[in-house]
Amino acid sequence: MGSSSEKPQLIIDGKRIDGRAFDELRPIEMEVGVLKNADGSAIVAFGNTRVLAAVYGPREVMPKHVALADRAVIRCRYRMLSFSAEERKSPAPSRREIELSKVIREALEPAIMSELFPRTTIDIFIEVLNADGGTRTTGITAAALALADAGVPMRDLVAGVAVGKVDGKLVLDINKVEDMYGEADMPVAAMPSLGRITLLQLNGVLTHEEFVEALALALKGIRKIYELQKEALRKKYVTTEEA
Amino acid sequence: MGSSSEKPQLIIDGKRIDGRAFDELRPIEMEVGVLKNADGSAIVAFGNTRVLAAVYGPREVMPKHVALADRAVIRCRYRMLSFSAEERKSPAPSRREIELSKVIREALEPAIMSELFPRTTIDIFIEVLNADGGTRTTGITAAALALADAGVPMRDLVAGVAVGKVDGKLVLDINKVEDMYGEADMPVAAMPSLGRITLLQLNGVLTHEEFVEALALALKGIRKIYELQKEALRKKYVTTEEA
Amino acid sequence: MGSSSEKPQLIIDGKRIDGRAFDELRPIEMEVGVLKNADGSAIVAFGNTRVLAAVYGPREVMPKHVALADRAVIRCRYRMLSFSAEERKSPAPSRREIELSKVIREALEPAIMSELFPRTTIDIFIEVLNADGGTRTTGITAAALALADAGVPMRDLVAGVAVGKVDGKLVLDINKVEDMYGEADMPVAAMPSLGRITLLQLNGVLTHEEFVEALALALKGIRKIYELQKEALRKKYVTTEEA
Amino acid sequence: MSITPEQPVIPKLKYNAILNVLAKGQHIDKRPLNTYRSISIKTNVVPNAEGSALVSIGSTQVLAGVKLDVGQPYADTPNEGVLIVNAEFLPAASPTFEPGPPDENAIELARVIDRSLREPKVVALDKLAIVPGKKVWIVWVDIYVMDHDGNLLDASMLAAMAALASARIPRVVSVDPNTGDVMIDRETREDRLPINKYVCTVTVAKIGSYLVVDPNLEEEAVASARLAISVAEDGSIVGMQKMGMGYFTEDEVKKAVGLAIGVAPSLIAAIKSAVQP
Amino acid sequence: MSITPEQPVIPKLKYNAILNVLAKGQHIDKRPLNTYRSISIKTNVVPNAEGSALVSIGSTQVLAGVKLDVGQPYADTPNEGVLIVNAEFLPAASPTFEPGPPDENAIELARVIDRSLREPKVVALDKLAIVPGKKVWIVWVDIYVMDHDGNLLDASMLAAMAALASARIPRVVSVDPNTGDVMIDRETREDRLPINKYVCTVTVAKIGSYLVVDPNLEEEAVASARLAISVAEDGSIVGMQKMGMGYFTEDEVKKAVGLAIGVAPSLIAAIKSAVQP
Amino acid sequence: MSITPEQPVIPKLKYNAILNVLAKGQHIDKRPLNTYRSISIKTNVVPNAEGSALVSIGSTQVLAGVKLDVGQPYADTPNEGVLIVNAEFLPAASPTFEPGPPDENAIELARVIDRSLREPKVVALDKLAIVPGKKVWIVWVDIYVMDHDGNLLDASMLAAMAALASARIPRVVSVDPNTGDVMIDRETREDRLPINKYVCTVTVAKIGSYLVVDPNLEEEAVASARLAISVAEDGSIVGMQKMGMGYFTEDEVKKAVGLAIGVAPSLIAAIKSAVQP
Repeated sequence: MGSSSEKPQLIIDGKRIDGRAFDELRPIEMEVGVLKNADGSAIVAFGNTRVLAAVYGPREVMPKHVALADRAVIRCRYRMLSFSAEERKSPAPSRREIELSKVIREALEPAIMSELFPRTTIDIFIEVLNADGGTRTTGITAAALALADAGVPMRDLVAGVAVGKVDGKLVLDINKVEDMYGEADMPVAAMPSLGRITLLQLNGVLTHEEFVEALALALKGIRKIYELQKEALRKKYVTTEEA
Repeated sequence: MGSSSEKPQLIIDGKRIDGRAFDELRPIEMEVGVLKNADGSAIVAFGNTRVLAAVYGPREVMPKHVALADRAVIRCRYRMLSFSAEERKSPAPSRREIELSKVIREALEPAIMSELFPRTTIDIFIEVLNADGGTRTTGITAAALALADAGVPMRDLVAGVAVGKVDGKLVLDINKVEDMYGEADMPVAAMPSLGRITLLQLNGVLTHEEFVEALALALKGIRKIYELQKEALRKKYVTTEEA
Repeated sequence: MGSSSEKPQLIIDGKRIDGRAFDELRPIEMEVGVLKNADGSAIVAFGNTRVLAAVYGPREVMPKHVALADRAVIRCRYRMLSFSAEERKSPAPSRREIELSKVIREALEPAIMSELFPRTTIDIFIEVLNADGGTRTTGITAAALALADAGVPMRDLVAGVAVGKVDGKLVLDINKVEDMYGEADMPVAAMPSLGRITLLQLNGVLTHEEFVEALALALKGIRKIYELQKEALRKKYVTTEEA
Repeated sequence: MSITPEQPVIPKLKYNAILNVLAKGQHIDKRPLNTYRSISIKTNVVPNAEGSALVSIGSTQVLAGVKLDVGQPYADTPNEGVLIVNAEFLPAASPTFEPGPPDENAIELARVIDRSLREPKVVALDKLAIVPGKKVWIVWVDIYVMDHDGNLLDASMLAAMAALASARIPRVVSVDPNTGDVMIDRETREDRLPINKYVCTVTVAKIGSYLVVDPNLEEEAVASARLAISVAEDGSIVGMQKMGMGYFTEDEVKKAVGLAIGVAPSLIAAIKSAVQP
Repeated sequence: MSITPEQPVIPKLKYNAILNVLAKGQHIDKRPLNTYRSISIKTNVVPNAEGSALVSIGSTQVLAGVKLDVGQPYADTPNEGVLIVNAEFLPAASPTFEPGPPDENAIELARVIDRSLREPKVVALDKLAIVPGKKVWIVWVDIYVMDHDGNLLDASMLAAMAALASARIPRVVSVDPNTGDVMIDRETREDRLPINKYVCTVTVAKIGSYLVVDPNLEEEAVASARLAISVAEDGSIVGMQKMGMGYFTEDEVKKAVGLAIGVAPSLIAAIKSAVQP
Repeated sequence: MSITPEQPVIPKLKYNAILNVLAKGQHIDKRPLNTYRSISIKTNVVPNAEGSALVSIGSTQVLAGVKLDVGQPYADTPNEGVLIVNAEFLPAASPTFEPGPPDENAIELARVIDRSLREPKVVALDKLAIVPGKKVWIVWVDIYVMDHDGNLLDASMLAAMAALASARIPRVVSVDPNTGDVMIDRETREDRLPINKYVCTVTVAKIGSYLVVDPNLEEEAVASARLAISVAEDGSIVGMQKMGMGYFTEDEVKKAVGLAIGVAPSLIAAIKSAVQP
């Protein structure tokens, strides 16, 4: 959404810059159980955005004073690897990463039955391997798989996707170029079978009507991603090419 | 005390740059109990210098190993808000702020009956809202009010003021311009009714005789400020305009 | 080993730049017990490289969770004072200092009978006062003396020295210029009477044969240094000028 | 690492009592669910700041200040000023706030405000170049929470908006044509900082199944989630942030947005009247 | 401060069992003492990096990436590019790794790799000047340990070497002759990063009195010390680092170096085949 | 946050014993109340520093070094060199000192010394411009406390003053008239750093109602407060700092100042004789 003198045309002949229809997801890849040590892990790719999620826990909390008497604490860290974006990212945690760690944790909290594991911690590490838009929602989608892989009891999976407004049109699953030159970016995550929205952010400008439409489009995408998640948990690996 | 090619004339016709006599305080405002959450609070202004002090405690210490068996610990932080000075101040604590936090704590310690509250902490936060010279002594004056407002038992109030030497003259309660272009800045704080000096710093050059005179001038100013403090505690709000 | 357009000739007429033979140590000074407060201390100089080591312990560990049930923990910090090198060194710990603190600790661990003091700490502080090459091995040599001075039971002393390759020749105890313009720097430390190598690093390029020869040269130098260490512990002060 | 915060324990009895009040269409302090506590906005309270505002919503107090510095533009917007928003929760403001650098809550608050100012182009950054491509105004917005009685975001946004709208730009004394060095005179402030439009945030809390605007501290403690909606004076939605460990249904989101659009004009009017020249 | 790490407690029985296996000339996973677990090297796995490699040795997984930036040379090497190596042990990689800045182990690993690349001039930095004396390529090598099953150093070195050897340099669009400003086009990558020679490290662990290459995590836990030997493709020794709380005798050091020189060619061959154009 | 430090517990019996000694006009080590322990000042002890001094007062030991760098002047003093003073309490110096960045005590000590050097213009900074307005000498004074037996400030000030007065300036090899780039030769040191006047600090401790100079560690433990008075060689007072949790009466302050002015000349003489050319 930055202003730039060289904004490319993002919609040509009713198609998006990468040839997709407005409501079309990028090719999706999901692989569950990719690490030996982590209790659960998954890699999810939406197009060129590729994110690793790893889960440890429920396990003992250190330092102990962080523990809660009535539930597990969830600890969550979202990170961009230094070479994952076009410009090298300094390894010090950015304000953006700190904010996203929080909203991602809050997107996952409603799904985890943390009341079953008082005085423990469930640690979620999200590492962006390659960033091409939608890293937070891809990360949430991967983290839900990693949690399931770790055997953490959940009310539902959580799946996420970003809707954007580009050249005046609402489009599903925006990539980096659409994010950068578009008018709005709205990441949404939800527990699909329960109809519960657990992450909702808007960065950009929408009318009231556009917002309602954008939210519906996001939820439609989330339901598709949810089906892939369930399949990936059965098969340990799935891509939309196959599907 | 910085050298500069454009030092203004600081004494004109026996008056100071803002029209005051040598031993005249700036207009003073004191308001006690300005915050809902803090156990005690006060805002004190000396001219354009305006400082907020807030006190919590005596309360439980975290981490516990900081606690003392025979007395409350006093924790004190002096801070300049980033927009309080002419140049924006970075929010990272400066070496100056670290030193001032210490000397202000040591200026207040002798007045607080901390032996009555072993294993607890009394936390003092001093926030400079606008800086025009004398922020540490204004802060001490405000902190003493906030401590009293919090009901912390004290041997006496503490009041402070800075004496300066400008254009060769000793003057009371220097402002920023007098500090910057003057020859000396000597902040003093005391427990007025007990005659105990609890803060004494000198930044600049004085002869032995000037020092003795400057100290007496400071103590004279402190006694006036002390009267205003007592009135403010009775009335919750006082200004020297009214007085 | 940095490349530079102005590399000086390091070997002239079979002598090194400071007149030494290839297998000759610099003048060595050792003084034991130089500080009042530390449990043990020593200053060791190899030529212009001068290092202070101080030891506290075995003593109580803070924070307690760092303690080990079956042995003392060794804590070790290697530091360059800011004026010890040609360019002023920032006081923040550099990555080099962090690495050297680790390899020095690991060079001393095998010598210390830490199993005798479970749940305690032995703290070793190494401060480089002036750096002219070989600071880590000089530091190890000083630390061993400080440990002995503190009465810490040891299997053997540890002594160290660096071998270098300069102008194609292997030379003992390289100084800064030889390090900077030479082809290799290989610091070695050992427990001499037990024949145990506890530090071994190579920074540079050697053939297999050169490496074997360099290692033998280092061990030869270490045995000489060891004799000086033992004498210094008897006399509290020794130099090779005297010897 | 973001970590589940410790929650105050609310006795069931008290929780039910609160729900009973809400069921009557009232906040626990008796105002209707869709109205704010009393709002006060005082501008120009910090002489050394180019703009400043002290805002209270009920007992919540926030001080925001604007400082203007001369600096370099970002490479991709060479002819625009730079806007930087920071927030700090002063330890004076609550017994639970610790001194130290901003935590994730303060960072999130600053970033939500930053986006809500940036996306709808609230500040006319394109009018803040001094030497195009080289020297521009850097607009620092620093927000300090002084007293915490709930709804810090909306109070902070009011303070930031009022501080910006009341800020005046220091006089540019000279520009060196060769070096691009700029001399300014901070003592003389001239034009207002150019503002394109006014924006506010409306935070809607979900307590049980009730949606309420401007929750106070006690209400926040029992809310399962909050949704902040940033609204511009033209009624467009210019930012959104779900906060808290709970969730919203699609219907709840739509209702919350409706509430926000309904109440926003009164907040924007309050800012405007506080910054009248 | 470097501090004695907490060691896993290994029951005597188990320790003896391991020694019995080693006595038969085998690792506990049955391979001969002087051979590696199976090695996999995949290059160009991160599109946004100029070079990248995902390496596994058994279950140990390391991802390395190379980013190229335009920057200033060091004062003492004005006509050479700059090489910077960092390593991080991701908390995902082991239950014992904590999030946060690199600890002494990660810093040591990065510095051993840095020296092993720098001393034998693996990267032809002298070919990486853009405007001599003013603008050169900065070569960032970032190493992330993703899964820890022992021998992180050798896996990291393979990943760094393969990422460098497969990296391509972005196109230089223009150089301003006056300012020395350089514009690059990251989307178009052209020549390979120039590599003078290939290097690997071989880590030899001492367990009891046995010397073994490529220890896995279980073996590392019982090793008293490790010696990492960096070997170039011409057989020269280009770095060395003793690690761990134990010691080596002079004879053991010589044997370890012999082992390293023996096995290094197979590692270097593995890198070369992975980065074939 | 500054926090009340933990105080050593002094048994009443011991405290009274100390007061009894003081009542006889003696420190607990038998010297008169207004005299220092034996002072040693050795200069040029660190070859790599442009100036250095190792000072002991009794068992207290402090090492100070001066490094000179070429850098930019401050904007408001374009034709003057820059003076920067840092202090660190080495963990070697006391069982109570922790490794890490300087704490409030070290920062206070450095700042008191900084002001005592800066206000009376001890270093002739106006003679330290190389290219006026562009390049000046940066004078780094780094102070390390090596052994703590009380009165760190006075020992540190002696060390700083002696290191400055014995420092020599590296040769300026060349100045590029266009860029202002300066090349220096650190191996060749030429003129002394220009010193306008000598300054020392005298720390007076209050124990019971006694005022004593140069308290040792045991005396500091029972002192209720300390007053450091900076005195120049012309007898003027050039700095002051009250330290500690107690107080002084107006009379006590005056007496302490008298003590300081009385003893300062002997300290300044000690510095001067140590730095004779």
